[in-house]
Amino acid sequence: MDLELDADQLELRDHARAFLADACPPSLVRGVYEGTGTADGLWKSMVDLGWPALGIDVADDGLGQGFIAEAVLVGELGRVVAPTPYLATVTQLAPMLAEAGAHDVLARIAAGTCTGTLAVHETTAKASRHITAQAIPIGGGRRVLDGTKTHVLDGATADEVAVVVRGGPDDERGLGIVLVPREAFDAEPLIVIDPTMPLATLHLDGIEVDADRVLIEPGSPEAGWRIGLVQAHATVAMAISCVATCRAILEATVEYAKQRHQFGRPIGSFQAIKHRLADLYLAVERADALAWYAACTIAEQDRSGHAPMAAHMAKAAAGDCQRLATRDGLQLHGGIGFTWENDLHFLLKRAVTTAFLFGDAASHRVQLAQCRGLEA
Amino acid sequence: MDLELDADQLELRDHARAFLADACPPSLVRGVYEGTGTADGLWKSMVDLGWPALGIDVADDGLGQGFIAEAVLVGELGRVVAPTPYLATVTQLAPMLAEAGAHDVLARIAAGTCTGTLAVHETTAKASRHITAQAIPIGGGRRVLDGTKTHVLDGATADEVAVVVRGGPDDERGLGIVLVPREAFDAEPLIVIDPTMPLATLHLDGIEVDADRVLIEPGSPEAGWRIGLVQAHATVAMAISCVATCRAILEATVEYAKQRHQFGRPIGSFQAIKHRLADLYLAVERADALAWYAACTIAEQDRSGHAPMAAHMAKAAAGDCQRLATRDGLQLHGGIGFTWENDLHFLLKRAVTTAFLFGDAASHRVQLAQCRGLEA
Amino acid sequence: MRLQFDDSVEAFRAELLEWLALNRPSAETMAADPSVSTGHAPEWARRWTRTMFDAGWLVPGWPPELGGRNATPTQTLVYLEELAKAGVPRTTNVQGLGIVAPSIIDYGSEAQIRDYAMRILRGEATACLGMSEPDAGSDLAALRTRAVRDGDHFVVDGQKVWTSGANYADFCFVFCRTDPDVPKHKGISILIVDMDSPGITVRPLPEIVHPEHPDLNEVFFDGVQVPADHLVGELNAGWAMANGSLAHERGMVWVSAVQGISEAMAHLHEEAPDRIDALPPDERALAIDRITQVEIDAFAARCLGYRAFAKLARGGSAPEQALMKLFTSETRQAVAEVAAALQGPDALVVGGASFDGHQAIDEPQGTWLEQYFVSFANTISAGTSEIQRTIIAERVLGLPREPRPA
Amino acid sequence: MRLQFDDSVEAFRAELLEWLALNRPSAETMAADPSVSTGHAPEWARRWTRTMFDAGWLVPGWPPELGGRNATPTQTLVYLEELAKAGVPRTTNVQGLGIVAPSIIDYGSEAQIRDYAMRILRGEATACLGMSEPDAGSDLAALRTRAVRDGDHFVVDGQKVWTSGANYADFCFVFCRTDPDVPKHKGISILIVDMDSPGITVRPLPEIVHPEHPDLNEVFFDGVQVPADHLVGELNAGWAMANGSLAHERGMVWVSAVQGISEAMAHLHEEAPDRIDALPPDERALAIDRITQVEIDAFAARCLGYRAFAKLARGGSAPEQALMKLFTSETRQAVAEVAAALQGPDALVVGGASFDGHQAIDEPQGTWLEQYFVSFANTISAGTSEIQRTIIAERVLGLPREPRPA
Repeated sequence: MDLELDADQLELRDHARAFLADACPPSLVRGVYEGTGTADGLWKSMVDLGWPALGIDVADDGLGQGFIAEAVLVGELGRVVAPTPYLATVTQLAPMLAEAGAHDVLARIAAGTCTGTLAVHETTAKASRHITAQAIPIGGGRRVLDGTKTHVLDGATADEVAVVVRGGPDDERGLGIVLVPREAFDAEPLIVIDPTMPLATLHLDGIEVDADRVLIEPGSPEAGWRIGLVQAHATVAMAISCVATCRAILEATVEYAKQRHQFGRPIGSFQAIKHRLADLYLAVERADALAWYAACTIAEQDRSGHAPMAAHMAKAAAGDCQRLATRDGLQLHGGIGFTWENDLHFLLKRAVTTAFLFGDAASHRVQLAQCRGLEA
Repeated sequence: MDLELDADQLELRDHARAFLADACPPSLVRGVYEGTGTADGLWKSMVDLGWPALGIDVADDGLGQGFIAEAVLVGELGRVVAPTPYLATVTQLAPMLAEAGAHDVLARIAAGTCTGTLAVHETTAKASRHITAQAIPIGGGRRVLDGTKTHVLDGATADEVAVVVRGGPDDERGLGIVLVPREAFDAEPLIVIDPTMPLATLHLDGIEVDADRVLIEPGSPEAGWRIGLVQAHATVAMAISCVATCRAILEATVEYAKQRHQFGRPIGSFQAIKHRLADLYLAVERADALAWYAACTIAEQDRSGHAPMAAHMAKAAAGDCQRLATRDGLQLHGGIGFTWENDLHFLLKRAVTTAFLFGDAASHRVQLAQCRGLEA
Repeated sequence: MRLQFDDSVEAFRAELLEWLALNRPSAETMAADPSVSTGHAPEWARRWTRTMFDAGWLVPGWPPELGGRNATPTQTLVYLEELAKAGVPRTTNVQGLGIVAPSIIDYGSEAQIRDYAMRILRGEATACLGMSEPDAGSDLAALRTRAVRDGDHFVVDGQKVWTSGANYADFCFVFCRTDPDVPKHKGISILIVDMDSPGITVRPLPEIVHPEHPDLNEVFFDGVQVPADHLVGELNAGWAMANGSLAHERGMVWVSAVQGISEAMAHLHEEAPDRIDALPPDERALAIDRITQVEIDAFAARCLGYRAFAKLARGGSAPEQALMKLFTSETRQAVAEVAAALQGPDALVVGGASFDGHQAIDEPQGTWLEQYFVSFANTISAGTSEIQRTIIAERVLGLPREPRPA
Repeated sequence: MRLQFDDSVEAFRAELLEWLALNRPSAETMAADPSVSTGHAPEWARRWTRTMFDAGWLVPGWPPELGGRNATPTQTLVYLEELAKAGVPRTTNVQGLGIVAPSIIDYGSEAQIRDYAMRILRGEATACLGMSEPDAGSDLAALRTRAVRDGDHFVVDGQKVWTSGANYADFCFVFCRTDPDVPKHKGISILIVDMDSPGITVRPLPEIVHPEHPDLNEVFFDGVQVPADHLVGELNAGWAMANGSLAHERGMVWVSAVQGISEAMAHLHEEAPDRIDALPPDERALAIDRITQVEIDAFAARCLGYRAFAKLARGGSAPEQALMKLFTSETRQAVAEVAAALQGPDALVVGGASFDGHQAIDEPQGTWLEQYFVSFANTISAGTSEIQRTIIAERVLGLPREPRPA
């Protein structure tokens, strides 16, 4: 087991970091926050660099570099709070398309001409992980949708949305996936704490989809299991993003603690501050190691059942790490970090957002325990 | 609301502390630990001082000073890890006798001629708070017992044991209390981490008790509620004892941190140590304030339903405080605290014991939530 | 040790509640014209302060001529609790009424009391507190703003930061260095500076959430002329007065802090059943347990407050206040964090929250997640939680101070 | 980045497992004659060391003449994991094999290697490590034990404490002050001292649990004569060697630490279903969640270890080891704490636990609660957790050192 990046991956990381330092400075993020700018140019540059194609199979017109390369970019984008459709398109929609063998849309993603997302969560569900949205057969392989999805990342702007549905009202286990184009439904953008991660509620009632847009037939063999693998993939990417943002908070806080003087010395020389930051470092390392372990299970297309468990551990640890990073990052910055003018809050809000999407720490611990056969 | 001791109570505390400094030095505790001495003389002196009588009503030959005075002594005994039957006799059996109006035995306790305890916990129960031991009617008001109780404090030595039972196998709600004399049953002493808090398993099968030893008739009006009040009383006393021991750990650790030099300065001058000890102080104060609030609800015989909730909060906070006190007390003492020769471990083991008996922190939080109507 | 107050305290409470019912501003009145900064007193707030002053309910512990009725400490405690429970702010200018006015009354001249303290008490003026500076946040002794005597004036140059309410306040209680040649804490004085004096520039600092309603400010002093008789107390005695002022601030701050926690817990308990019901079964017990943990903290805060109060009433000292400051601010933070976690991804949606004004420093605004961010104001300002821990370790536990750097 | 090892490593693993199956001491053999101190090697342990040495399995990374087979670091990692999984100790004299022998081989003379290091490697002798002193626990530079040159001998006077295994060891690797006139860390040297030398008194220090099996000792040196050629390396160069020795100790200690955690977790998972079943319904989810938290820690420890190993293999440094030491020792502690809590009052009952010998420092003995207490040995010794945090803050994060006291 080798959990370090190899030379190519390290080069990709350094290249991405250098590119983003220029292409995604805090001023760009601020522009998106304050409504005075957009990140359209950033996405165009990323497309020009071939980033959306990076992890997609060569057979689907991608570069075939696999998930680790993709995750390296996810981490770098998370570090700088980049406002791009990368996360939803590449780590949520694309793996679903790959699982379903949807070559055409994948090729459009690789070419940078299509963005997308995955719609899972429902507010109306009694239990947040329970799916009630339905795709009811209406003959000829066509289906009509019924339900509402919410907290869908890029849901109001993505070109294509893969929707997790049931095959009908009585079909308790029959999960499936339909692909819905942007123009087909009403999307209600939500006003969120982090506008670089735009969320929307999608109203799907009455939308009809053709047979070729049923990516995974509800109730088909292993449908639930296959959807679970894609969710694990998306979850791990979210964990990688979250931990990278937390590491940026750690680094910003360490830097601040070295510069800021109080009582005649840098506050970073006070032992209590040191130990807090050492604990935060430990939390970041713990979450990072678990996230990259989980990334390996995705990259190696592990189907032994370990990938979902690894994803649960990764996202749980990312959530733990975010809690500490947000708290200590803000507290140790003192008043400065509390101001809108300082860039810290972009990191804090992004960290919270990625920690809460696709399941928080407690939720993933419960799911991990269930995988282990421990249920109350 | 006044949560400070009044002048009389402070005087009692100071007097008890001075007495115990002489009468219960660490060497006495060590003797009990190593099997080279007993604390019989200590108990005799306490009886001579009238301590068992202190909180018992004047009508029952007691001194009528109430529960706060009793709790003051419980705290002082906890501070010095005193090996005495006080806790079980005065805070477990006596309130049950008082609730049941059992004047004769109460008067014997007040006179110091009787010790006792309360038997609640059962290992065999599916759920640890569920009672399965039975007292089955056999005519003439007599009953025959069936069941086993364990972790009974002083269970192998107490003269009288109040046993929580059901009225029969089908009697789901019918809790009651029977009083069993020491000579009636087999007691199996357990080898425990803290020999100053001896526990035993009591085998009760086939023991017959007369009608006058049925203290609370199973299924009688409010039997469960009345037993709950007595359990709250015992639980609060256990919390007071636990917090007092934790405060002694805090004090010992602060003292050590002032004396012990490393890297050319007292370790207590290092900021990280200071903050750890400040957090421990806060945990002790939090638990102490809740314990004394709960003690007030017992002392004022609050029957509004608040006493059990206050007891849950007190014991939960005591458990939280013990966790920190044990961990930081041992860690900050370094190797010294790790040795048998140092007295610290008496405090640590007592703290754990009182934190675990009568419900740990998680258990009391669950019970508190249930009182609040929150149930999963 | 007992749970109930005696009859005289209950009679006092009854009188207050009766008066409040008749005289308090309605929730609608307050919401129609919210206070947008702790230096801002809308018309209703000014009237309400004056009404309380006239009836002796503004500072009950003071004599009638200062807006009080010589209430006992216990009565004052009950007063603060009932006001907080009623949801009516005692003032929107917390630092003016809580620190500046008492300090002027303690240390100021008769003219200062008449022209500044009494105007605060009658709702005619608001004040802000100029302590923190860019390089002296938690470390007052490092302050650099200078006041140089020039005839019958001081000339003030320098910069303050984190000055709550400076964007609306009528005057500022400015801590200045008046003797640069003595050890750091010895050469500090306090001046009352009118905020419309030439040379003052106020730059609001939008905050991490609700940037449209800034309360914190940078205040720049550029050759500001301050009449010499605006010096409060003795020259170079500012350090001692600062400790006095802070004691004013901290004495019973816990009452509103504890009440704020209770209210937040009440909101959380309202929301909890539906939220818990929406969770998968095994997550419910975890969510309930997190709520229960902060519920215990919330109740402990109240018990600790009562105990600290009992000690204070018997002549106790500041360290108890450090514990209350630390515990209440961290508990308030924990309540917001637990509540936000209970909402899951809904916590990220902030559009729906309305802004109902800076009514009290312990009432963070907005969604739970926004409240969580805002709650750091209380763990950072007026001595960070880290400083409170050091105070507890050194002054309560008696641990040795750090050796001075070489 | 990948999850599997390559084929050559797997072939190495297969060879080891085959050899182990044929040659390892049985569980019964070990239990019949347990090691009662880390300085104590029972007959089976001595034979086992010799067997491993002869087969090149004692220190696989070393050349065959030193008991190895020039294994790669990755192979050594696999070796340590498989040995731990098999439940057979590599040695009962952990500090002898892990620190003393490698240090002598690195810095000692040919005679020292022959007479001391090789005897450890062949199972003929055990050694202890004399570093800590009463006033120099975590602070080696403060040590006071003096060695004064007198002709062809050093005369050693002083006291060591926390010396694991000194009650059984054949010799001690003693850190002494040989030049009192230079700054504290400059005048330290290392001597090999035979434990049967006149003037040595060993006083065992019974521990917080299992006082009947002491492993820690006080060692008193009273005019002990040590031949001058027992000086290891250069005079006054002990500080640098100490850092070398500690690196030996810490290099792959995480492997057995992580394996110890895994084994503890496996025990916990065995017990868990019955224990959970016995809880009231709402407490079950809480108990499960505590178990899950430490399970994540346990797995994270393994991932962190592999990552630290990858960095070490590429020339990484000590701070990664500080992180592993801190995290594994605290995780082991947490596992014991969670497991004890799961037992409830049953955790207080300690009578049933048997003592099966000090087989490895990461295998605390006894009940869960006893294991919890014992686990502090690992958060205190070889640099407390507090010191590890400071090392991480200063060496990894680059935070400034504390100013020197005036």
